[in-house]
Amino acid sequence: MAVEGSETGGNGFEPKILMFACNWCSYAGADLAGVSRLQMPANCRVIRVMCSARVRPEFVITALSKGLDGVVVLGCHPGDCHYSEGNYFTRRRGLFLKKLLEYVGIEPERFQVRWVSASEGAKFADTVAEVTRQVKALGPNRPRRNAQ
Amino acid sequence: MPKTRVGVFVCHCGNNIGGVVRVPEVVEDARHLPNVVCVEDNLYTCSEEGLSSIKEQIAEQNLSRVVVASCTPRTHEPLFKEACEEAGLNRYLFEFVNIREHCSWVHRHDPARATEKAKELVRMGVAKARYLEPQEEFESEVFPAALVVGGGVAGMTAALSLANQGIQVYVVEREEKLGGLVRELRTLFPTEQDTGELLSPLMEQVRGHPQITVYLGSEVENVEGFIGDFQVTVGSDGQNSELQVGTVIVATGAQELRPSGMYGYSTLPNVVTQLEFEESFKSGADLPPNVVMINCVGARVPERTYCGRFCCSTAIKNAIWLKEQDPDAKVSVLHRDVMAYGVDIEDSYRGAMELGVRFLRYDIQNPPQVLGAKRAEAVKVQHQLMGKEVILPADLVVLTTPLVPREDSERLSKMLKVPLGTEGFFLEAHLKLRPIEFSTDGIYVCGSARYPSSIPESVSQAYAAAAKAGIPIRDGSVRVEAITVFCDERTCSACGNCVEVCPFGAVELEEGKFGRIASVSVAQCKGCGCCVAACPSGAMQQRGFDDRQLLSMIGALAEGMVSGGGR
Amino acid sequence: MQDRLHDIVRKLLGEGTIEYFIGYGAGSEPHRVVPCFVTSDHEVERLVWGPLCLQNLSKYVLQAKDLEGKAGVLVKGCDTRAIVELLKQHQIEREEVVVIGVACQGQVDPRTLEEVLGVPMEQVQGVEDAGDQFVVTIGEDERTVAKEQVLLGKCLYCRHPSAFEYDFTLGEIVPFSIDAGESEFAMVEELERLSVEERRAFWQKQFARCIRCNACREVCYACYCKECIFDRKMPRWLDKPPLLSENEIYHLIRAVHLAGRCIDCRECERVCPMNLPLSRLYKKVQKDIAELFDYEAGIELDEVPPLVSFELDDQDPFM
Amino acid sequence: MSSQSVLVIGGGIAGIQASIDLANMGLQVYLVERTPSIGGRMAQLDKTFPTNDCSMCILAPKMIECAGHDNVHLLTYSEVDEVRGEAGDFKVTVRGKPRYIDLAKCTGCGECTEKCPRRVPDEFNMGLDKRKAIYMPFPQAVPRKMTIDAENCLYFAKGGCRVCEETCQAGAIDFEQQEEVLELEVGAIVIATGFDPYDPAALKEYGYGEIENAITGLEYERLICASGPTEGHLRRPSDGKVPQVIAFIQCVGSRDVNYKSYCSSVCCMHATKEAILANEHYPALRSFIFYTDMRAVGKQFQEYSIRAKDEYNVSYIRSRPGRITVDEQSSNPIVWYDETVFGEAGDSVRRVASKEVELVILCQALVPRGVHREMAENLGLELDESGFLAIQDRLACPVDTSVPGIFACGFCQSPQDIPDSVVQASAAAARVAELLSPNSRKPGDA
Repeated sequence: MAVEGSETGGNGFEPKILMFACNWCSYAGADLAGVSRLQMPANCRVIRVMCSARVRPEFVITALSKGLDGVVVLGCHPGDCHYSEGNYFTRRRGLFLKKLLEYVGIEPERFQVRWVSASEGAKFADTVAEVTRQVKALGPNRPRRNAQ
Repeated sequence: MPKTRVGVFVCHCGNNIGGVVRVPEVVEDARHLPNVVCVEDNLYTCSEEGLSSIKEQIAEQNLSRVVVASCTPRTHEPLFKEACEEAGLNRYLFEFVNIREHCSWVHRHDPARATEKAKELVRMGVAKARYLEPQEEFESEVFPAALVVGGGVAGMTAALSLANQGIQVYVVEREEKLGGLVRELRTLFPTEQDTGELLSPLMEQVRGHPQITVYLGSEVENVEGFIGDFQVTVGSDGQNSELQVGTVIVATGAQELRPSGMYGYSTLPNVVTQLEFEESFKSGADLPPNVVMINCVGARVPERTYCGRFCCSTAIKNAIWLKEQDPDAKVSVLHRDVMAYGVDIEDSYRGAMELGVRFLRYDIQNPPQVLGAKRAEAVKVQHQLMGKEVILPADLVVLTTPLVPREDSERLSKMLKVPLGTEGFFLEAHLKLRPIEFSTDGIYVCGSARYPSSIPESVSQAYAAAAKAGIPIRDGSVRVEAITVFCDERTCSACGNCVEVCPFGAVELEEGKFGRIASVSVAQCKGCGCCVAACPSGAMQQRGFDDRQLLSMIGALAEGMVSGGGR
Repeated sequence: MQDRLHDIVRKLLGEGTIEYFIGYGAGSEPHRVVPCFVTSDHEVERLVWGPLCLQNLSKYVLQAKDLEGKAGVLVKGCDTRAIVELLKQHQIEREEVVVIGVACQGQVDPRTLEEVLGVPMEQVQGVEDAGDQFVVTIGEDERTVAKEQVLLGKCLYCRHPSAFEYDFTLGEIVPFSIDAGESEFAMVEELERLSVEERRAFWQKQFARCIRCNACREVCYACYCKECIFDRKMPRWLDKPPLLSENEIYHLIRAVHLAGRCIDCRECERVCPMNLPLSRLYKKVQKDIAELFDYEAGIELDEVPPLVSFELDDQDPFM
Repeated sequence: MSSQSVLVIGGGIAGIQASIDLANMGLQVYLVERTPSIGGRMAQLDKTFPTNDCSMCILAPKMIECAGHDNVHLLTYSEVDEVRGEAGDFKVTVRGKPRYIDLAKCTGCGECTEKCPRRVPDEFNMGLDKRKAIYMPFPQAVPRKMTIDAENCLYFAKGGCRVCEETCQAGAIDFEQQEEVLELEVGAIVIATGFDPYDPAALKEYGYGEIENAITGLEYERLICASGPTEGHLRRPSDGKVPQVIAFIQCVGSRDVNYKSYCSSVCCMHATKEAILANEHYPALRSFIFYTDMRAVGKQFQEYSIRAKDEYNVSYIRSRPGRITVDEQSSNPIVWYDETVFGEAGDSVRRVASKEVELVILCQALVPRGVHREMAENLGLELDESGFLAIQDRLACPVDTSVPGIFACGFCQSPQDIPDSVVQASAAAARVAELLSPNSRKPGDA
């Protein structure tokens, strides 16, 4: 079961995490998590796209540089893509972008790619909880927010 | 440009949303968003009275955008888009915000932060809605004719079914006669009918049907275009004819594997394949007393891993035929599994045993050996169950081989731009739920061209292909949801990234007003948006998911994070 | 070498095979070499060749596209990788351009030359190539300096592609072999060994210094878009003021656009007025593209770029 | 010209596919489904072979497309009563059982289910857990509406309760709802009633019902499914422990003249898939499949079972187990079977062997739906001796039944897997299109 809610103890920092979900698999998985009432932290905001391949690396860079604490791109499991090849490109772009962002000092947990199918409600909930926990441990993306 | 007027409708969904999210606060917060002119909340927005309140507000407030914050677009978006359209607002000026499955239902124990999240989701929805544009769904004409490539049992059945639906059909058959592989059989399984009983009526009806035009001794030379408008060049001994069709069915079948170099085939005269047995022995040649059949020849082996599916039933059919001609004949079938699936084949398998056909299981590690210098005299095999070697006298050895793809499938697959699978058969859109369609719309496949199929299976697939191929023609036009991509001619630098990534071959580089640019075939485009993400200059954009809309959502979320957030 | 260049160019112009030749010409000061465009016979004299011909002239071919006739261009081994990429990205047709390859034996990095000699470049009258040394004339006297001390960074790892079929060649094009003593990615590995915080501090300091003059974009062969996304008003990817967040977005997005395209010509770093260590960013791009997808830009003409293709068995840490 | 509408009986994947194709042809489709939601057996599967697609991922879009299609009229929780007339002009009466829910008002929110006190075995989860008297069969049900199960509802049993009525804010509960009878005129009928699992208890030697850790294939499917009663944790019935060694027994009731003489065609691949899923969830788990003939005959099937052997710790034992006993204190099932052992001298001896495992899955025969026989009589359709709908000419018209104008697709007419059922569903659509198309000749022609 996904660990629940926000521990308001500690520094009370609540990360704000952006999630891209593809219409056919991961958005449906998110819906199933809802239908199954799997409780999860309220730190993630989902943007629906038709395919995870629509997510430009530029969106991820803009989001992180504008101070959001984490970005997750969700897609179908390779081979399940509704458009047959979309997530293969998501995979390659993710592989490259993850290394680039780490290189310029963005902690790896702040950008993640995960495959969630339409029936993996629990996996969606666990992903939200896990990413929230990891990003919370890193603390705010504050240096980027204030250092001008 | 009249100022954009956005209407926001926040749903309680009973207390599914209202029980956790403080809807009034969300409504208040939405009131201050740019361009929002009216905000309402209702108990059930998807109920009759919810929908009618949306229509009223569209009329009264002259709304140019509608945002509904409630459950999931996957089930309710069509419902709300319908309502907008009925109120005269273009259905694409609508944005859906999920605050139930993605918010209230999963943050039940934290109403404060669930409300905060709902507000932000609405802000993001409104931010995107402001940049939505009206779209018209693209309709392309479908030419009322179909092409069937291949005149075997599958091709003829599909052609007849389409013709009986009143559709003009062109059948292109490479041989000089219709009938395909089945024409080489004498008797059929499981009914033991004579082949003519199946083929003759089919051939007569195909030749006689007013809606069917048959091209014998002909090949498809070239195919251009896409669903609704394929231009097909058919070559028959030297001169070409041009056809225009709306849909295409591939029914080119397959061919029997000639297992040269295995078990003495092609060196020993009395080692034949099942098809050769059918031709030579069933037309009255005198029958040998000892017949040994070897199954899985060239199948389920490392170089050809698939199972030929109905070669076991062919072996059973011929073994039964032999025993019926001469009950004292010694017929043995060496197998690695008897694939007698279903009712009929299992019955025949039991029937063959009752007639005295011996079934011996061998193992791939030590396969049977055909003994004999100039002629096959016996077959030595390690009997897997009894664990000892058995020598079976053999006047005739019949090798049961699988069907293999036709050599020229590659050529047809290139022409139609449809893929071949790993084994070389045509690759369908989805193995489970779209087994006889290609992912490219308007092209279908049936029979052994897709995978070795028995006659009843090929005929079922042929009817199925006829159903699918008939639908766009009966409909007369193909509607494409307006989430396709388009290229801004002025800013495209023709780098070709989009052409490379498009899974559907919907983008090509062509000469445009501003020099070379990418051009999109809207009928082919499925709206995945992969090319938009690969386009450095942002010339390629997707209707309903363009960069302005998605970036403004990120901006709305990152608001206040950094001074000068991207508006 | 220079005279053979003049003969070839004069012949090509004379025959009308080319209407326009892009080469290197003497600059306003003796130590400066600048791109030089020759259209008629008498201008051929201005063309020069020597160890100060740093620029990658390939991008100028794009301007020649709207001429009727062909354009000739002088390219070093490393520059040809840009020509290969421009062909691969459909920006030029092979028959539109006549390519003259020159046997380059390493180019001088003016900044390191100044440090090594302790003399400002203004006083350098000329630099000659002398095998494994450079002969530098300053005022009256001449001083020699070991090549590996003053070479451009990229020349230390010169292994130009042989895949390219030049139309003409000046001298025998052979990789200029020098042992740099460390891997070409050493400067990247050095940063990779740092902690995330240290790397963030390093790059934030660099990005904060950027004044967004776009010089690196203007010089880069791969930035040929008719309208760059950063110049567009709607959607506005960047705000005008050179805030840290905007600068970071600018450089990271350019790095993503250069994935699978950057040919390590390091012109961006050379022209940057603020001396941002851009090659340390783009070397990382090349290292990841090579390690992840076993691909190097500008080598094989018909090899599909990595981010617009895929393999079914690509590594998948995202399960 | 015959009526341009069609009756489809059975809302499983075959019925759904036939309805979508017929509706896309412009015909009006009445899809009658006995249970409260369409989806059929496929909805109960976790994954499907050989692609290991998640079953609901590929089924839900089809269900939504079918239910949302303008030409499809969904008649769930209903049964066909009477059929008269002939090809082109059938008169059909359909009896709609009362749900006691106003479909227009109910939003499927589920508040009532939480409050309902009555808990009964959940058929969707093969009885492995409980559901309420007011329920939705499964989360992704279409239509997403509640149903009151009158047999188990306390109000109908002894009056009182009506808790759901109080909690429902949409006022969707209506205890006065009556049975509705619908008269339909259709040009053709497509039957797609699917299959029921055969009760393995008939084979006493396998002890189904007595041995707790002997379960059926479909029960296993619900246990391993993420939306099942144990959320995908393979907990065995006796002690909830996750087994590390499991055994599948094939042809339980199939290929057996005492029970079902035919081969059910799908169980070999079904067992292989379930063994792969077990190992996917628990990498240390080993599985044994006791088979007679490993019938992996479809596309990618051979590669799938090879992968099962090489990568998922599955081993195939060619033998038909004689008996299953149970070790009392560990409640581990013990499978008794005969095996051939080869001595060094090449001789071999047959002996009885046993294998103690922690869970046994009986891959039972699959038979046409129980209600199928009565419906066949009702429609005047012949059955073959195995109980399937008889097909006159298997070769030329593989989906035409003995009655012109009535077609049959899927498991109701012969054992087959999902792709073959989907093909036959589209084939039935084509045959209907031929029959009802204006210039078509009399149905007697091929």
